[in-house]
Amino acid sequence: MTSEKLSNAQIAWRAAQDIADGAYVNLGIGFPEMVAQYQPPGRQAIFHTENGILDFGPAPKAGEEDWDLINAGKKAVTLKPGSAFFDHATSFAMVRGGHLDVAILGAYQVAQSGDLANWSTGPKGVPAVGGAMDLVHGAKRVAVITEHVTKDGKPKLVERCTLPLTGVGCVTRVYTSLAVIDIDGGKFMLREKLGSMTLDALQALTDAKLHTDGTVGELKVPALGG
Amino acid sequence: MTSEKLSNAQIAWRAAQDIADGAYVNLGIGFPEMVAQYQPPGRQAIFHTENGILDFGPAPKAGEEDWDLINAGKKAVTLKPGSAFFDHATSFAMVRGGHLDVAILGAYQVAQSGDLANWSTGPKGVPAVGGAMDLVHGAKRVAVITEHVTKDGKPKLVERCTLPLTGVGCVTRVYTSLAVIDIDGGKFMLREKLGSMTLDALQALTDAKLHTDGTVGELKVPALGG
Amino acid sequence: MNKTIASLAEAVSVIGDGASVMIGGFGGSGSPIELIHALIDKGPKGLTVVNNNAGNGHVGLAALIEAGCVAKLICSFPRSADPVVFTERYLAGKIELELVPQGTLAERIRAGGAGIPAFYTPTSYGTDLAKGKPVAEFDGRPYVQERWLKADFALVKAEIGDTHGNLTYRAAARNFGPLMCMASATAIVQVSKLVEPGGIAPESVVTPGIFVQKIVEVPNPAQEEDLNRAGARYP
Amino acid sequence: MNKTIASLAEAVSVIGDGASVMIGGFGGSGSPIELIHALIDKGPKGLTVVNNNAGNGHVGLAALIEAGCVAKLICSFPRSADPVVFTERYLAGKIELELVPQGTLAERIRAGGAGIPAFYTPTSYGTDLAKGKPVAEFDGRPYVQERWLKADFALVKAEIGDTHGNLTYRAAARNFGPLMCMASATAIVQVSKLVEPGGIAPESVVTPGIFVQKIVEVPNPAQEEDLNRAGARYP
Repeated sequence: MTSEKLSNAQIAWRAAQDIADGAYVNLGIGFPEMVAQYQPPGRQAIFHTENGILDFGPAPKAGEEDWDLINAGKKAVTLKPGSAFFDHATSFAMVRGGHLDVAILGAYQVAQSGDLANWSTGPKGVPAVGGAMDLVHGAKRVAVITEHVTKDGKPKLVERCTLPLTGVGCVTRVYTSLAVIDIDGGKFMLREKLGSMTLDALQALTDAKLHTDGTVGELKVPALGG
Repeated sequence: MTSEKLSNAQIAWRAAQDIADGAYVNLGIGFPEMVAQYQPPGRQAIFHTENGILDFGPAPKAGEEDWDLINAGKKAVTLKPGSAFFDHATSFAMVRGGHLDVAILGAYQVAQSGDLANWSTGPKGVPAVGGAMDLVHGAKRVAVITEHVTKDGKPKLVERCTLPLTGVGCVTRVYTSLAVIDIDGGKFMLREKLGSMTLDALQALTDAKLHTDGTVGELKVPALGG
Repeated sequence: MNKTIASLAEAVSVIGDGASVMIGGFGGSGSPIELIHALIDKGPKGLTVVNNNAGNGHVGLAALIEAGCVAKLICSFPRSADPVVFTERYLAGKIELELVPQGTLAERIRAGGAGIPAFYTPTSYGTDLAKGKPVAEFDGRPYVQERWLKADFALVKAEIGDTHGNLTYRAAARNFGPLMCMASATAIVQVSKLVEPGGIAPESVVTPGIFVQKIVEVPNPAQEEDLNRAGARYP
Repeated sequence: MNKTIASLAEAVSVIGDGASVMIGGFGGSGSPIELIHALIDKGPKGLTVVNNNAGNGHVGLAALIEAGCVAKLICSFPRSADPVVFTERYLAGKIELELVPQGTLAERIRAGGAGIPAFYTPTSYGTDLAKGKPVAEFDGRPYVQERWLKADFALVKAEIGDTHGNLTYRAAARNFGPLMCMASATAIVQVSKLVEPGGIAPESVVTPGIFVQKIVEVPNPAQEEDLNRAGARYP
């Protein structure tokens, strides 16, 4: 029963449904970038990349890259009409100053308090933080997309993060491969789960207690590759 | 003997002689603006106005004003080749960040400590500060041009300012109608005086003690109107 | 997305009694005369206004004060060629004044837009304007702590704007506009020319659209200095 | 006034052992490859370098580190497609790293240029990167105090420059350039095209010349990404 889960594309699709038309959005590098592909018809978000572009579009064809036109993940992008360039101080004024409507990030762990750990798996290797610690502050809504459990089956939604924190009390919604969960008043509030999954089964894969306010929707997504 | 003194134009001329070629200069509104007229031949300073222009030139002809092209005194100016516009935060980053070579300001009082009072004559009326308190910090050299005494003959170079301060320990050179005086280690160091004036006569018009390091030059300026 | 508002009246209709309003401009340069006059027509009371100055003559900001809309002014230089409107009210105790050094005013507004709640500046240290503010020493030099400044609304005049809110400014009229758009919850901008997205090159954008909420086209806007030289009054 | 320097070698000749050097660019975008390579030729030791990253492959900043010039790196993201040069030295304890959140890095540099010795930010509160830093509460929310960052030199790549040092940048290559020019005592800039004063419209200037001390023309500059895809090494 628990072998059924959403693909990354499906998690990204679900997250994309909550982005309003005209929203200013920052997508973390890697998996979260996929959210841009699934904007509902008729809605157009404006994507911000912290290296200094507003309203960029998808990657150009191979061979047509302009390496001064890249996103935070250093991948080549294109421009949409109405785009703008700006320096890093202005870019992070947008982030820190509360001008982004949504930031969608990946996670190693999310705690029921909204604490996020997504930048370091511990003292080994070379530490690197980038803009993660800035992004978790300032965006009006900070959401996480993630597998519900780690590759070796450990919960990622926890009572308390054991990995180094990216930010304190910053996440308000988590889209996982099994459920959609809000963080409210220091609790995980289950909003949607896969229809094939019982609450008990989901709870067994979650370190902290899942609360409901009575109604839990079915997490329904289209068939998608990726 | 003390009736001989420099005109405002001559004080401005003297101050202008100390401005190096290529220096970035802010001239306070009013009397200090006159300094721009007396740049020595072969030298070209770049003038900054805190409302957001670098490298502006003299006033246009009457009737040719562009009221979006004004200086801090709200007078119409012109542009030189190589000018730039910028917002107020950037403009005062130039000021506060130490990027100006010289700021030349007027004064009600200058103390031997370098304290300056030039924004308020007391609690009466409507207070107005503008950029004065910013300009006294950050410019590599803050100079004052002023009459040596007030209209009713009181010293403007004082032991301690009695008027509300603009800044503490900020002025390093004063060009007056009678002398050129450096402020160094909490002392007025007399550098130049009118040849027709004795040190005693000058001291009598100065509240704080005038020091010399032995050599006092003659304050020589050309005949000028104004 | 289209942030265009059809009329000045509609653009300012959201500004109610007691609101805080940043108004762009340095003297007349960059002053959004048409937006201010539309606000006078609406007639909110008890506004807190942030502007570098306090108005000149009987148009624009001076007229807004004269109309009795402004309870408090935060500015650096409340003097002008004809400051009678503000001066009379101030001396009569009918309007509150918070005097802020010009560079500190600009930096406080930028900080409000950039999510920086407080910063240290050498400006005003040891003066009356630093009274009551925390002081700290860094590298042996004393500095004054200043707080961010935010507002409910900004009224800003720009030159060209696109429907996404990207802006350019004319000459030195840029002054406070980019900062006030950043620091206000709702930035309302009048532009001399409205264009489609793409009508401003991305390198030429001065204020990115993310900082702008409403945009209204006002071709051939009035210049405060011209109005005052002609002895104009509003209304 | 003419800030033009005839050669890259002369432009970087002022950078000596132990200097602090800000280097513009985000990854390869905006990286002043030619200035960095000229600096490698000069070969100063014990530099403190400020850059968003830690170099990629064996050119540019990575080559500067490989040449043994860098004692300490202040950056936000020392990872790249090919980070071997930095990684090996870091894990061997041969180079010091100060890790700074990206937005805090940008704001610290701007603060250095703007005369703001310290500011408060929500970023990094409650994390390992805030350890040892003062914390203060404003309006009920906790913030971390961060200090300005300045440097002796900046190496920056711009697009068009005039002989007064006014600059424009190409696309997103703008990133750290304008800030680093502000925060360094001597900003050394390579431009793809050098023009006379007036060659850049005053509205289009991104970095005003007051922030630039030396400018050198490098037509058709190399792009780090292209060099790395071709497997280049320097020297």
